[in-house]
Amino acid sequence: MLDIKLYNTNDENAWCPGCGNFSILDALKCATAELEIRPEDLVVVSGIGQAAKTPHYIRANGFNGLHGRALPPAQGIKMVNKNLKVIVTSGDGDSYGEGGNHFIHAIRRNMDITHLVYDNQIYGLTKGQGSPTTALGQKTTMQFEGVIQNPLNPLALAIASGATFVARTFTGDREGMIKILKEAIMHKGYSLVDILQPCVSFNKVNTFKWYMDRVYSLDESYDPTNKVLAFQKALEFGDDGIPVGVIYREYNKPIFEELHPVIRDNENVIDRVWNPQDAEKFIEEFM
Amino acid sequence: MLDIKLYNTNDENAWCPGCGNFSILDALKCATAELEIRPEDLVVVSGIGQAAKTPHYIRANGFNGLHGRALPPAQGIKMVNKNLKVIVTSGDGDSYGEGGNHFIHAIRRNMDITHLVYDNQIYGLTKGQGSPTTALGQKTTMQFEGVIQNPLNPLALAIASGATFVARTFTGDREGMIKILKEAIMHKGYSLVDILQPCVSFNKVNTFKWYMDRVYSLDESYDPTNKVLAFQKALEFGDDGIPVGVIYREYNKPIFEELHPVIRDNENVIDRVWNPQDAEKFIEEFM
Amino acid sequence: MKYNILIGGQAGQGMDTISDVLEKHLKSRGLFVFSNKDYMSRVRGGHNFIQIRFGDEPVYSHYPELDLIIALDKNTIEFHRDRLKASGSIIADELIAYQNERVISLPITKATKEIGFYKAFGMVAAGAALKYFNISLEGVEKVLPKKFSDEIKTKNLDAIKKGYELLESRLSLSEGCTSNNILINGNTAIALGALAGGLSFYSAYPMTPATSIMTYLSKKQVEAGIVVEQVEDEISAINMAIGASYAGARAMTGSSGGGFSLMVEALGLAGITETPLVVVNSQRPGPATGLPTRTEQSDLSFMLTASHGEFPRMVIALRNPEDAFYQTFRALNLADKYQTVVMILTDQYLADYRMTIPKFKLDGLKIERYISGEEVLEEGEEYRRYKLTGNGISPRLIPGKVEGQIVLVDSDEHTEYSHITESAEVRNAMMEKRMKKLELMKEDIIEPEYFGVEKPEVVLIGWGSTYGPLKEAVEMLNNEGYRVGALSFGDIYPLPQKLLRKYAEEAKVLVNVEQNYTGQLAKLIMQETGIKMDKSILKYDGRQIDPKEIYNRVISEVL
Amino acid sequence: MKYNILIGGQAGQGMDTISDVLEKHLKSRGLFVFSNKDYMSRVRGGHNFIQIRFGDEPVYSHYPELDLIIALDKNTIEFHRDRLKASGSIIADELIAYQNERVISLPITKATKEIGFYKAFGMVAAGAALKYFNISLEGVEKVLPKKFSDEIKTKNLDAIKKGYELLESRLSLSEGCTSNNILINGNTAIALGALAGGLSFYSAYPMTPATSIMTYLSKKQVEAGIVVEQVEDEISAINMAIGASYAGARAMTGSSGGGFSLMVEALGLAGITETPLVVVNSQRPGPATGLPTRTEQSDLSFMLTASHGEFPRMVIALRNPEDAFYQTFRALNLADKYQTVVMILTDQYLADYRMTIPKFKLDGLKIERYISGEEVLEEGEEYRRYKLTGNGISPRLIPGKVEGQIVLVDSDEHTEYSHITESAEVRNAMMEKRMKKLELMKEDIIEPEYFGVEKPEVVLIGWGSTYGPLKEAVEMLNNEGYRVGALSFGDIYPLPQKLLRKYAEEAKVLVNVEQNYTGQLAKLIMQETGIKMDKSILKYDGRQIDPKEIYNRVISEVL
Ligand SMILES: Cc1ncc(C[n+]2csc(CCOP(=O)(O)OP(=O)(O)O)c2C)c(N)n1
Ligand SMILES: Cc1ncc(C[n+]2csc(CCOP(=O)(O)OP(=O)(O)O)c2C)c(N)n1
Ligand code: SF4
Ligand code: SF4
Ligand SMILES: [Mg+2]
Ligand SMILES: [Mg+2]
Repeated sequence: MLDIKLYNTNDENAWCPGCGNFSILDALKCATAELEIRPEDLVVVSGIGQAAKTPHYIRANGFNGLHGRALPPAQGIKMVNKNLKVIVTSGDGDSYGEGGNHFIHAIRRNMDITHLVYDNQIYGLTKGQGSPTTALGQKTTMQFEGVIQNPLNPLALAIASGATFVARTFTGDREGMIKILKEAIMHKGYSLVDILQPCVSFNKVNTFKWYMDRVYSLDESYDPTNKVLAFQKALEFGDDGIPVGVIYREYNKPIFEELHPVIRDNENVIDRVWNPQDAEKFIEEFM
Repeated sequence: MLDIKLYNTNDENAWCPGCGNFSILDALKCATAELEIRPEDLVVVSGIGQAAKTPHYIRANGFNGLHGRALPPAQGIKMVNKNLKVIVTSGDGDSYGEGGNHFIHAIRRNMDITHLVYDNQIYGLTKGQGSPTTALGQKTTMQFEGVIQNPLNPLALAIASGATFVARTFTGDREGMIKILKEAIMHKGYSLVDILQPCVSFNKVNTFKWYMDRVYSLDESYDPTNKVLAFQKALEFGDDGIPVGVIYREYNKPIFEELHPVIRDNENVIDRVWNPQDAEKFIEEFM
Repeated sequence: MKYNILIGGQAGQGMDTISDVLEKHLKSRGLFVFSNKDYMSRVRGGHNFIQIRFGDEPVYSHYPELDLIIALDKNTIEFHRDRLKASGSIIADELIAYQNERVISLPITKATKEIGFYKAFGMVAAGAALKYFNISLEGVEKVLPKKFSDEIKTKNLDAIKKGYELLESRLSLSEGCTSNNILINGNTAIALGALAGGLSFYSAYPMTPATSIMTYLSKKQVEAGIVVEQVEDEISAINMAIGASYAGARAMTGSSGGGFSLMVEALGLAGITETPLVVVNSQRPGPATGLPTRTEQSDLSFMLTASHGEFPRMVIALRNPEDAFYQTFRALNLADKYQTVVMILTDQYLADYRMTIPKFKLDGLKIERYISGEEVLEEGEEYRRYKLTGNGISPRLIPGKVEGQIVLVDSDEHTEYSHITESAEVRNAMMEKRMKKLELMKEDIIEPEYFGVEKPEVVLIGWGSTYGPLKEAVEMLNNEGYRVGALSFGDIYPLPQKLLRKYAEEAKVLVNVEQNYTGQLAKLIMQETGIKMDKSILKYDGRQIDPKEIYNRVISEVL
Repeated sequence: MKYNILIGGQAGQGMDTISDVLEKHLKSRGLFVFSNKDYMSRVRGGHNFIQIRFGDEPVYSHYPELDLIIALDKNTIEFHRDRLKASGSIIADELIAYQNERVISLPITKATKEIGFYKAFGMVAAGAALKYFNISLEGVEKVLPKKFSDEIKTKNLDAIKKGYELLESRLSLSEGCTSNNILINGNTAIALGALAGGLSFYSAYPMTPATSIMTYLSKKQVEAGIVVEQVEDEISAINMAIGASYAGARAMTGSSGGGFSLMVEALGLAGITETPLVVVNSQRPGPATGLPTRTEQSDLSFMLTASHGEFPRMVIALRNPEDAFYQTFRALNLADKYQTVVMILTDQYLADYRMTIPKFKLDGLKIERYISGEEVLEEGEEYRRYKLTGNGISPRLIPGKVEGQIVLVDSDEHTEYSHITESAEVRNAMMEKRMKKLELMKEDIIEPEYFGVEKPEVVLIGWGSTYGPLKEAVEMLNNEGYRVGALSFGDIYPLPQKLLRKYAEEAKVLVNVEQNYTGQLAKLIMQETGIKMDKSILKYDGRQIDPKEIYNRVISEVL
């Protein structure tokens, strides 16, 4: 295990006191320390939002890009350097709203990256508008008569899109969170962890207590490898309980890096040795 | 039943001879004729692609917009004039590739629109590149070593996103297609019909025969109202058979138009009578 | 007389409420008020402040010199005490215990304890501030936030009164007699202009500093009977608005630079389908995420040519909340008139500052839709959406509204009937049809506003939100006898040229004053007229230029 | 001597193969070849044509006057016969049975029946065309498509020979002796330039006419050992490329106007994160979908300022396939040198036309990455991605490559360490750091190419793909004694001004020749230099201007 202090930065944290994000940050550092991923071998990629500030608060390579656009650069990075561990830290708005298209297509690519969504069911940074996961009927700083768009179910969506590791965890469960983050990072292929994260400033419905009262951990008896059952489990969300744990898991599905002829059979393209003269053979064909 | 000739245009058709799109166009006209939807009460909305040329070939109001962007204007139209029947005619690239984000979010809104995807599992208009539904391993005019992104399953995705009418049909089954189109159009809420449509020019794998050999119709014994079973059914696609028919159907889920306080309780906003002076009361609040 | 207060503290300390109460009360006392916020991009902590200027004469801008600081924390004193005038003071709680002769240390926390309501802290401070300026408390109960319960109101009122007793008045101002004023910020004025103008559809995605336009409209959607939709992304926002407009709604969308960037493909869609659309870009410093809560005028060049290909557009910059209202109203009419995109440029400064202005006059205003019915069709004629007419504008029908007729629009180049064409002749005809509108628009263009001496030697040239600072700066310069004037552009494209050419000829020195690095209006002026600026006053640190800074820079860099 | 052939028919009739065989054979006979396509946006049917010009002297452009038409259908004759020279002919199958003295009616279908291979139709026609110009068949077997099986090759060869016997030669040309030439189109030349330049990552979404860059790269990805990814949309394309570049790859993306429009937000991301990126925009007529398979130069103004906010960029227009290769190579170096966006502008005409040019010389070329290692760090120093240096360029490390060091980049305004800041001072420093690069770039800028008489009275000013047509037009005008020259811009932004100023002073009349409506280069020139064009030759019908049209318009509109 590496020293967790390795990941400390001296950037002042701008999150609100009491925000669930602090627990995630802590768990993430624990997970990478336990997995002995050195800061220089890790890249934390994000879009814009509160969650997306994470690259500033963990000492690692970091790419803090555009709102909704965390996954494309994350994949670009991995495609050219498969040695780097790539973790995306993003919000529900970032990943499922603005970035929804990249979400389903990143799953199709099934690259070995870990996608963490700090799901506070609200737009935090922009002050409390409804997000794609805000509950039907919830009043927000924008939806004065309540949200009328049905909430998106990220886990069901991920399973339907073909993801091979789909989990949910909760900031109130430190150990569970660390365990799942580690599993997700170790999983070969794309992994989604949707993290229930109370926003103390703007989501007065889905509070710490609200989650605490509803979450239950999936135990041994649950078989996460059955896709149809997993889909059914993923649909559970609400007063009757919210399952946390690995909802779906598929082993041995080939990943992009194994299927791509160049990535599979070569060193990283960033290390390719190349001279202009190496293009001669291509030009010859036009003689 | 209206005279089908009402929908004829004299625009020259630019599709390839033998293209499956002709059958869809024919079925669509039959469906609207049988449902007695007058051209002026219908709006056909599309993006860009072969499928997306449909508004030019059916005489109705039409909005031929941008690639990938059929659903947003379709919803905008419906939001301001719920009297119009809105049908989106789009391709697999248009709807699931460039337009993927609008797809999942349109489902969340559950407006009363019908979304037809002419799914030839290829980019037709741009000459044969892999689309989101092209099979793994298939060689295309762009993927010379075969596609390595897992194909997206539009039906599973739609079910996971909360769609209330999810169907598949095949251009080789004229009657079945007309029937499903009619049901989809009549369905209250968002309906997706993924139409297997052979592209004779660029998809040499998923040919008419290939589909013909695999499709089977869902019969009475299939219960489309069970979401989990529907999800399982939606996963079926390939050599073991491709189900056609209504895969999933949910009744009585409130639609956007019923939930939106203004759309629900008022005449269409385009018919609102309004004078600048009506804003006086809002201005007063700043005195 | 004008006075200037600063309220500073951390995000989450309730400065908004203090400021709100003070501003409204000052206004109700017949004074002119101007307030602006300086916020960090975070929800709690950090350092934020609000400045309130007020007086018995109109106030157009914020100003650096302060008469009073209300310090909710120590940082506020540290950061801002240098800006105090010689006569100025700092009000702070005794617990902050800051040793400085300017500080009036007050038992504010103690007072809240006496009232038994610790949240009343800000109201005690507000009361003290009012006393400091010798403003009567009469009617102050009416300006407490409406959402407060009666009980809370009473406690807050107590707090204000307690604060009022904590010190002696140091300054004094004859109370004013303006009465028909409203107190409003730029974004709300845009929203009201849109409401008055018959807006019936607004789709957008939240983005600072544009969000509050949507927030206000959303709040009023039921009462106004309009549809306001928060969408999945900005691409959807603009395409949905175009769909709604096609179907007959008055549609608008808005965002800040980043979201606007995502909309540019669809600007061309509105252009080629000839669909009326108003797009608001509320600028903040870029590039990319930049400084999300700060101000800049750096998207002008971009907006002039945003989107591939060529189509007619109008670009209107807003100068102040009054402009915001009337120009938004006008933009909706113009979009309908020319069946194309009208872009409104504002920025964080104008979006958020509040000022007292004369109540909007609705009487002269008229909504003009330019929508046709069957009367434009001959017997048996099939409707052509893109009929070639003399002036480039085709009669517009609304789908479903004329029996037997259909309305087809197309993003490809098209025939009069809107079918896809590849004909070179039709292409030329359609390009010319569309681009002709640019010429027509010139008739609608409004010249910039000039202020300053009659025969100026130096003309400052600005646009949009620098209006207020320029106005005060020119006044200051004129008062000292400098022969300076300023042209403040509202309509920007097509560029109005009459006054520009006049002053370019008359004045010796032209100076563009812009909140950007590259001098974007100057570039446009050069491109369109060949008139070159002699000097530039540019600022791009995310803070709005103030009259004093303009004054200083004109004196040191220009004169 | 130069000749001009047109092959016309419907999409799907195999014109590409006929043209390919003819072009390659003409080239192998030592001749110069130039061919361009005129395609409709459809897969089958409609009317398409290809023009092939060839001769024993260099050919730079297509040309309207024809020596021979190979008509695969009747429409071809109808549409194009007026363009035949007095001496010209039409080759058509006897079954088309078109009554016209120019038509050489040949039993082509009959010949294919004799060979027993109906697909050989085109090859019979090709053979006939070669005979028409008295070109020897020697070596023709080598230019048959490689994908053909031996059996098919034999049949096609038979067909060519059969065609060769169907008529007598009418024209003749001394065969050439150029030998070190390649036959290549603009997009392939871009792809090759990128490959030579060490491109290791390309992400894009298909869009005509940019698609073929990706297609070529994709075909070669395994052999070249690079990653080429077709993505879900253009937003992903550019963001993925930026990610790859950040991680150390040489990354590029490309699209046409509509796709480029979707990329503009991320241009600013590359700008503020200072990530090297090359973006190709292969223009087609807009706005919106416009004319998808045709040509235009209407995105220049847009690209100069695309994206909100301000950051340094370079814009390079490609003039011909040679330029396409060398400039793409150079663009990759420049992007790395300045750690920002370099944009390459091309268009459908240049993307698709093929011409013979000298084989690309790789020897002088050098890949320059400007990537640093730990040597730039003092002992114990923590790496600062945005270290403030004298010239604005900070040493660039690659993540994972230097033990103990991390590389953080940020789309917000940031400190040297790349953390988010709201400091006005840091903001100013960072803006100035980035914008300084614009000044540095000026040293790298290449002046436009001038051709024509030495002391011209009229100077035509163009950019990009009008190079060839301008070159031939100027030659024609000079041959007739007109004192005309032309400046053809490749580097556009920052705008090279030396030659421009020189000729603006010397010449009486400046005329911009552009494929757009608004005269976009002229606007830029005016903005940057105050030099105003006296006349404009503009064209926006989607068809590339040809030398004859320029010649005619110069004579009728300018001289
Ligand atoms: C293109 C663009 N659109 C909008 C924004 C404004 N914006 C920044 S963060 C955010 C939403 C954040 O919500 P979420 O992703 O859930 O993150 P949270 O703050 O809740 O952690 C929005 C809308 C932006 N920066 N860029
Ligand atoms: C923004 C943008 N990107 C790309 C294109 C090019 N384009 C047009 S149609 C198309 C794909 C069409 O595929 P699909 O939607 O499956 O329709 P099909 O032609 O197969 O019916 C593409 C990539 C475009 N017009 N606009
Ligand atoms: S606004 Fe919400 S999500 Fe953001 S930091 Fe504060 S508590 Fe956390
Ligand atoms: S390319 Fe394919 S989808 Fe398009 S018209 Fe031809 S056959 Fe149909
Ligand atoms: Mg959130
Ligand atoms: Mg398709």
